[in-house]
Amino acid sequence: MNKRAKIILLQLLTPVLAILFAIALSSILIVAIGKSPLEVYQTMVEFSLGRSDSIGAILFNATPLIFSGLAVALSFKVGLFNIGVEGQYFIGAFFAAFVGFTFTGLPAFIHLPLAIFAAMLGGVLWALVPIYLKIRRGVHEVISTIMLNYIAYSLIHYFIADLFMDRNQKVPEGLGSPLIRTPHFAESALMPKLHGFLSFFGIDLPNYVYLNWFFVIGLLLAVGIYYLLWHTPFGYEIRAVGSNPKASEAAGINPNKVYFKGFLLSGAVAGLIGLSHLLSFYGYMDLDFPKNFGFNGIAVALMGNNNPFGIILAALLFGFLNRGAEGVQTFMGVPMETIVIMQGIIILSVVVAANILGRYIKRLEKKEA
Amino acid sequence: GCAKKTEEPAKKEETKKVRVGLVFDVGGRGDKSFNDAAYAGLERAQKEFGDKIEVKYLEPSAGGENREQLLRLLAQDKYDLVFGVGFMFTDAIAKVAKDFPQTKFALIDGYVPDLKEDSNISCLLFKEHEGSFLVGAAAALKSKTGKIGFVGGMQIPLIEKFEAGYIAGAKYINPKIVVLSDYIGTTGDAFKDPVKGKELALKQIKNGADVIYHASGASGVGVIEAAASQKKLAIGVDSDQSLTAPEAQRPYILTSMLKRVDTAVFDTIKSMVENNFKGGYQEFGLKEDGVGYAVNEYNKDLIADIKPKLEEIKTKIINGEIKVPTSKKELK
Amino acid sequence: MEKVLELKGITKRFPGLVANDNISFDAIKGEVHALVGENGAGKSTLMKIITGLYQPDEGEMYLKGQILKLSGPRDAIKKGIGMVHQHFMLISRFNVVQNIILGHENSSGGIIDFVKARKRVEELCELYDFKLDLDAPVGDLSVGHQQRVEILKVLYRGAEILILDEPTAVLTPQEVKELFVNLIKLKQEGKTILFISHKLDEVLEISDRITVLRRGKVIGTVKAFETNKKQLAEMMVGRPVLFRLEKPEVRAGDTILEVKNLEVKGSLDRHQLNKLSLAVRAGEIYGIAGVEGNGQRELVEAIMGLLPYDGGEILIKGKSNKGLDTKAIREIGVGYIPEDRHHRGLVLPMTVWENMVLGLERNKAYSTWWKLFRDKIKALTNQKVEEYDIRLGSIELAIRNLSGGNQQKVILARELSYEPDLIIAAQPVRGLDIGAIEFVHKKLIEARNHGKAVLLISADLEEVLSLSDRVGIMYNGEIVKEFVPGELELEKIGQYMLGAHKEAGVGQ
Amino acid sequence: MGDIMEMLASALRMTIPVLITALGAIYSERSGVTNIGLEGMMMTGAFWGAYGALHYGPVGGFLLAIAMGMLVALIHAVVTVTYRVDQIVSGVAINILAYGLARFFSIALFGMATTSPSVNGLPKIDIPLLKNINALKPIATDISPIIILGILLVFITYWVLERTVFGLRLKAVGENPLAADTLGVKVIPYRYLGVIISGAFAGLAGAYLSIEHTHMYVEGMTQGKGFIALAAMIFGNWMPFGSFWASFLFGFAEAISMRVVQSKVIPYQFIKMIPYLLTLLVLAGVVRKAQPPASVGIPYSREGD
Ligand SMILES: Nc1ncnc2c1ncn2[C@@H]1O[C@H](COP(=O)(O)OP(=O)(O)OP(=O)(O)O)[C@@H](O)[C@H]1O
Ligand SMILES: Nc1ncnc2c1ncn2[C@@H]1O[C@H](COP(=O)(O)OP(=O)(O)OP(=O)(O)O)[C@@H](O)[C@H]1O
Ligand SMILES: [Mg+2]
Ligand SMILES: [Mg+2]
Repeated sequence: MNKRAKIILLQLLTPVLAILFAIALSSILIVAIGKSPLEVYQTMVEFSLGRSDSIGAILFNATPLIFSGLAVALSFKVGLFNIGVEGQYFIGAFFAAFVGFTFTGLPAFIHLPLAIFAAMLGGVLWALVPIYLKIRRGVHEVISTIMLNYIAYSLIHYFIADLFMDRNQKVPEGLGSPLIRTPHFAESALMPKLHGFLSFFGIDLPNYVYLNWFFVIGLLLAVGIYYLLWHTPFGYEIRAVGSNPKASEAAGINPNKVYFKGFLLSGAVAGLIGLSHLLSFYGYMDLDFPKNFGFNGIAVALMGNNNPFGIILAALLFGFLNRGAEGVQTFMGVPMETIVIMQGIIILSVVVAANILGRYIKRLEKKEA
Repeated sequence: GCAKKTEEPAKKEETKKVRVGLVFDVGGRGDKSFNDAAYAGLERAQKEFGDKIEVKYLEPSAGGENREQLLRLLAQDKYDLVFGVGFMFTDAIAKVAKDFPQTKFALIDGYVPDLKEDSNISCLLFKEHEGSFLVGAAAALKSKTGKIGFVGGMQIPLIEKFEAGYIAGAKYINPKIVVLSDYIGTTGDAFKDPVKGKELALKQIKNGADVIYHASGASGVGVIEAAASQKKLAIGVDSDQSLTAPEAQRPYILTSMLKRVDTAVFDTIKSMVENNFKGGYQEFGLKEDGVGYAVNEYNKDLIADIKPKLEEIKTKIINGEIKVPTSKKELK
Repeated sequence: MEKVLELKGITKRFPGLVANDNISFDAIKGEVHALVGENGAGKSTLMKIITGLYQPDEGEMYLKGQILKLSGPRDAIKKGIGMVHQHFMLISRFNVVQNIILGHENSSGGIIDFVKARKRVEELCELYDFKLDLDAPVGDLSVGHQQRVEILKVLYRGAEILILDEPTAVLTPQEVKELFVNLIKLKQEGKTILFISHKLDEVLEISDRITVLRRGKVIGTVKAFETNKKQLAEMMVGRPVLFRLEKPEVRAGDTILEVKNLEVKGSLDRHQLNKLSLAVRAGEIYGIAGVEGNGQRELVEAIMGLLPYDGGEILIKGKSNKGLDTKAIREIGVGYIPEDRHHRGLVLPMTVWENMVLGLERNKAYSTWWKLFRDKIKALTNQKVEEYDIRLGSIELAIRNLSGGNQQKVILARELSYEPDLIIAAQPVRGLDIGAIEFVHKKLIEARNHGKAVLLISADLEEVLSLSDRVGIMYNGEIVKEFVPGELELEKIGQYMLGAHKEAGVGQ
Repeated sequence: MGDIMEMLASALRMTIPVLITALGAIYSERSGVTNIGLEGMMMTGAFWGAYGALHYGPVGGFLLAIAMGMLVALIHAVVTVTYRVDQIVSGVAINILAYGLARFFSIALFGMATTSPSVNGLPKIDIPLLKNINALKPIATDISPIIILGILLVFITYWVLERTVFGLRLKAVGENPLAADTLGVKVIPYRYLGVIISGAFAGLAGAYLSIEHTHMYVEGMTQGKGFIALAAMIFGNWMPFGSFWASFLFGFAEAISMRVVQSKVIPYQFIKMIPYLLTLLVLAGVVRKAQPPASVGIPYSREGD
């Protein structure tokens, strides 16, 4: 009983210890740039956790990462490595954008869901290629998805800098140049912010915080995926095939079908990654649409141990770090790269600490025997 | 040691200090072109106005999605003048400026519609096509093969403006001239791919080009390297690239198309310090010395023979005798 | 009598259990010392400690009177201790020579002299009369040949103490005989052999002394000529064990499985089948005897829809399985116990209850499309655990944590749970202890008695002969002889198995 | 003919960094460790190569780049081999870390975040005999010694894997670490070596970009080549010659794409897709079963804890 308690305590303490370790290591860096670590960390915490707009920003930052962590985790669960989440969310975002600027006069309750649906469709389409090639032609999904990411970047450029570029921008003769972006979306395609809902509970967020319902959708999706994986026959098949396709096959589960469906599902979720930004923050898709959510999703998924709830925590951690970075940059003059390095260190420390803890618990259990 | 001494008097004047904040574009300080030029302007202001101003600069995260937050943080922190470096800041500045009417914003390269002189946004806009026209003419004058090259970073209207001016300038000198144009890529990374910049330039040289102009940010390093290695001429962009190029390459840099972002930044800060900040649109063309071509101790001999002709064209553009196209469409 | 190896008070703990509990034990130069015990008794663990793979938590070891401390297998090899592991430690992609010399390459300047190495291996092969294709990737070799490679690895390193963990589980009688000849040869050379097996007859035949383990403890060491099977079994299990199989007469009914002229083309990782035919009727066990790697796996996989075949026909209850996937084939009423439970039978990281419904998860009784009836499945699992006497801590455990015998019982419970009319049982008792074997056999016979058709594939001839109503001997992708047990003498069967004879038109 | 040779020369220049990195990845993967941090290791090499070349000449630059590549790889090794952390998450973190460190040191050492001063490359060389054949001039004269080295490394890697004790053990550790362990082959050191060699190769490849190709470090100049190298190695079936052809396919497609003239029919964005599209098409056309090392990606521990 005592040991049980000890183990639970340790499990709770580990992330804290890991972050403490990361902090200690990063302190060297901060001292190297001539700042006081204590002040930097204090600023970081005060800034990130002490202001309502920061909390809002953290949740907003975490939103795309929840989706991308889930997308990556789904593919991992089915035993595939989807590096292509990056390309899939770009294509998905464009599909949503297309719906956003093409249709006008639709009521919001049709337009917005349509845009969301289009995004999933885009993600699915872009996931279709690698999974088809994998099943039919034996092409390793890592190679094909890497290639498809680059192809997606170019394709998106073609769409928003060429085919669908907003040509109605007012630019004075010879001065400046039009922005490379799609037309603005109809209001009806935009996702409402969470402010109204939160004010209900007495929480007032400033209007420049873009936290919107996609965050809630992300949380619900995590719950949904958790349910799917552990409470439905399809989720069961995903896990079975992901752990042992040969045994699943012998038991009558067709691994290719499960790969196919699981990967497309991963693509569908990937399609949603960019929407929180696209349909609330931007309102159009431009050439500078944020990249790398797909790659960061890999880290989020694995730090969250491919568990939907772990993914939420990992995404929040990333969101916190990013917001904190803005604070220490603005108020402490800590340059961007220092913060990037700290992020790398924190990821590594957290996963290493988790491993050390795991071993320690095993040893404890052994003594129990 | 030094810092401490200045602190004392600084405190007394605190209320009067003009606080200047600047958010770089992705990639940040040290790109040897755009962002660095902005930083140079900032530095110059610091030097000239000393403790009259206080500056701070920030960089967005690698994806660039937090530009707006950074601008907002500076505004919240009571900065008087906030710069956004690059047209990607257009929307962000428009949004934040609305929330902070007391704060002045300066947007480099971006255009926010419907501004007036009393607006709190000032758009600093450059006529890159005019400068490019001049270097196009220079290229045509120097070309022996009748073929010249252009290497752009990403094919977007801004870069096409460089291309259009360049081609027009070259055709102005030699209507039969052939201009080989290439672009490097389709993402922001195209501006930091010197490897491809070099390969494209080498290809153009192989196909006969003997002067190559680049508008590709850090990728241009490769273009200049290619030209120098083949003993052909390169034309730099934004800042005077002869100054930062290695010794061995300098003889091969014909000139650089200057885009005086530094001047623009400096002037804007100056207007703040002198309390005559003007909203709306500030033009930086040949007339305003906002664009131009570089003459320095390394290329002065190289360029000496064509300089009169260039000056002549420059005057004509300023007078409006020559109308420079701003896009490839106009070119045709 | 020189004590080569002596263990004193060895204890090894794993999370949640004590695998070796204060074990003391010794081995004498030039003896074959057998270790027997039920699954999970701790035999392999003890041997892994002796070879330095595991560190004991307590206790001491002595080699020729000197204290023996091993930091890893490297030390053990240096001290002349070598082991053939229960699960072969081979690198499938490497050829025989590469596998043998690995870690002991005898190079000059880091460059391997493969010519020289090959020569040494050839010499060894000659010495022990091993025939092997030295250039073949070992993954392509039959299990028997793979074992030869394992033994060669040990001999190549000049081991004085050889440990063989269940070496006979996968061998034909001939191969077992050959192995024993070699063991005796080694023994006469003065080497010490530690031998683990579940087959008590073999143990009695080959060993000088026998140590019995139960639940991690030594129960006793006896001289082979002073004991018998019954006594050993009792020591192992802790209760009397019956050896006779009760097999009442049953009249075979309709043909359930009919394989006609089945053809599968051979390839690198696939053995070919040549117009193979056989039929299994309701109420009979049809056993397939034969050396592994003669197409048994291909036959089974073709029946189960896991391998497309190139010619012929497979009829299950009169229905062709051509074009059907495994699921559809199972739905006709086929249960399948795969030969390799870890690869084909179970999803090791999943829980026991999840494995209990593998492939049945879409069954109306266990789920609707949007919900898995977890409680129902768990209840069923608990019921099966009781019925099949599956020993485990909890059905929530990952099945990887169960012993091999208990894992096999889960498969059996699952495959019999939906009352299939045809049961394909491939190597159903491989690696199981006598208790578990007894149980599995009982279940198969029970099914037969209830009118099910059973196709039994086993490398263990004794098993095939004692269970089957009819036997087909498989060689090189064909059934070369069909007979009723008792009809043919062992010697003859062995010859068929090795391809010495062929009888035309069997199985039609 | 001359044009084709010119294009081949260009293709070769584009091939080399991918090839060298892919070869390095072979060592890591065949020892059982997936290395998705190659991009970051290349970036590290590009940066320190430039720094070293600036102060100690090109050879010094390469040596420093290799050393720093190894150092970053060492982190990956410690995290994945000793602490048995998921190899992919470590790789992703390494890429983030390497990006930050390169910027950090760039500011500290060059005073600029994204570019270095220009540096001198190694002397260019001609290939004897071949240089006399006129048609081969573009690919046989005036080329970087690293190109030759890269090609040689293909043979060397093959030889190391097939003929040496080191190679045999390295592969064994990646195929079946437990088996190797039972034979006294120390799994951990070999995996460390595999990872560290991959870091050395990636460092070399990165330094080739900065020291040889453009004579300058530019942030982000690796342009995802680390990922392409990973793909090339997989496509090359974890074999040196296979990786060579895969890398060359990619370099060749790049060279083609740079020579396709933009037109109304083919928008420029599609030209930029050519290398990736072509690789994908070739892949789809070549049906081959991938044969990854059996234990790649799986951390090893003797007692399974
Ligand atoms: N690495 C390990 N981690 C945890 N438990 C283990 C490990 N290895 C073995 N065990 C457990 O230790 C016990 C003894 O296992 P061992 O393999 O020694 O049995 P065995 O006598 O060889 O059985 P078998 O007859 O099935 O081969 C078993 O309960 C097993 O589950
Ligand atoms: N890493 C591990 N963690 C937990 N249990 C383990 C581990 N490794 C082995 N075991 C347990 O040890 C048992 C004995 O291992 P061993 O490799 O001898 O297989 P086995 O049970 O004899 O299976 P088989 O019947 O297939 O030979 C396994 O069945 C398993 O229950
Ligand atoms: Mg065992
Ligand atoms: Mg066993």
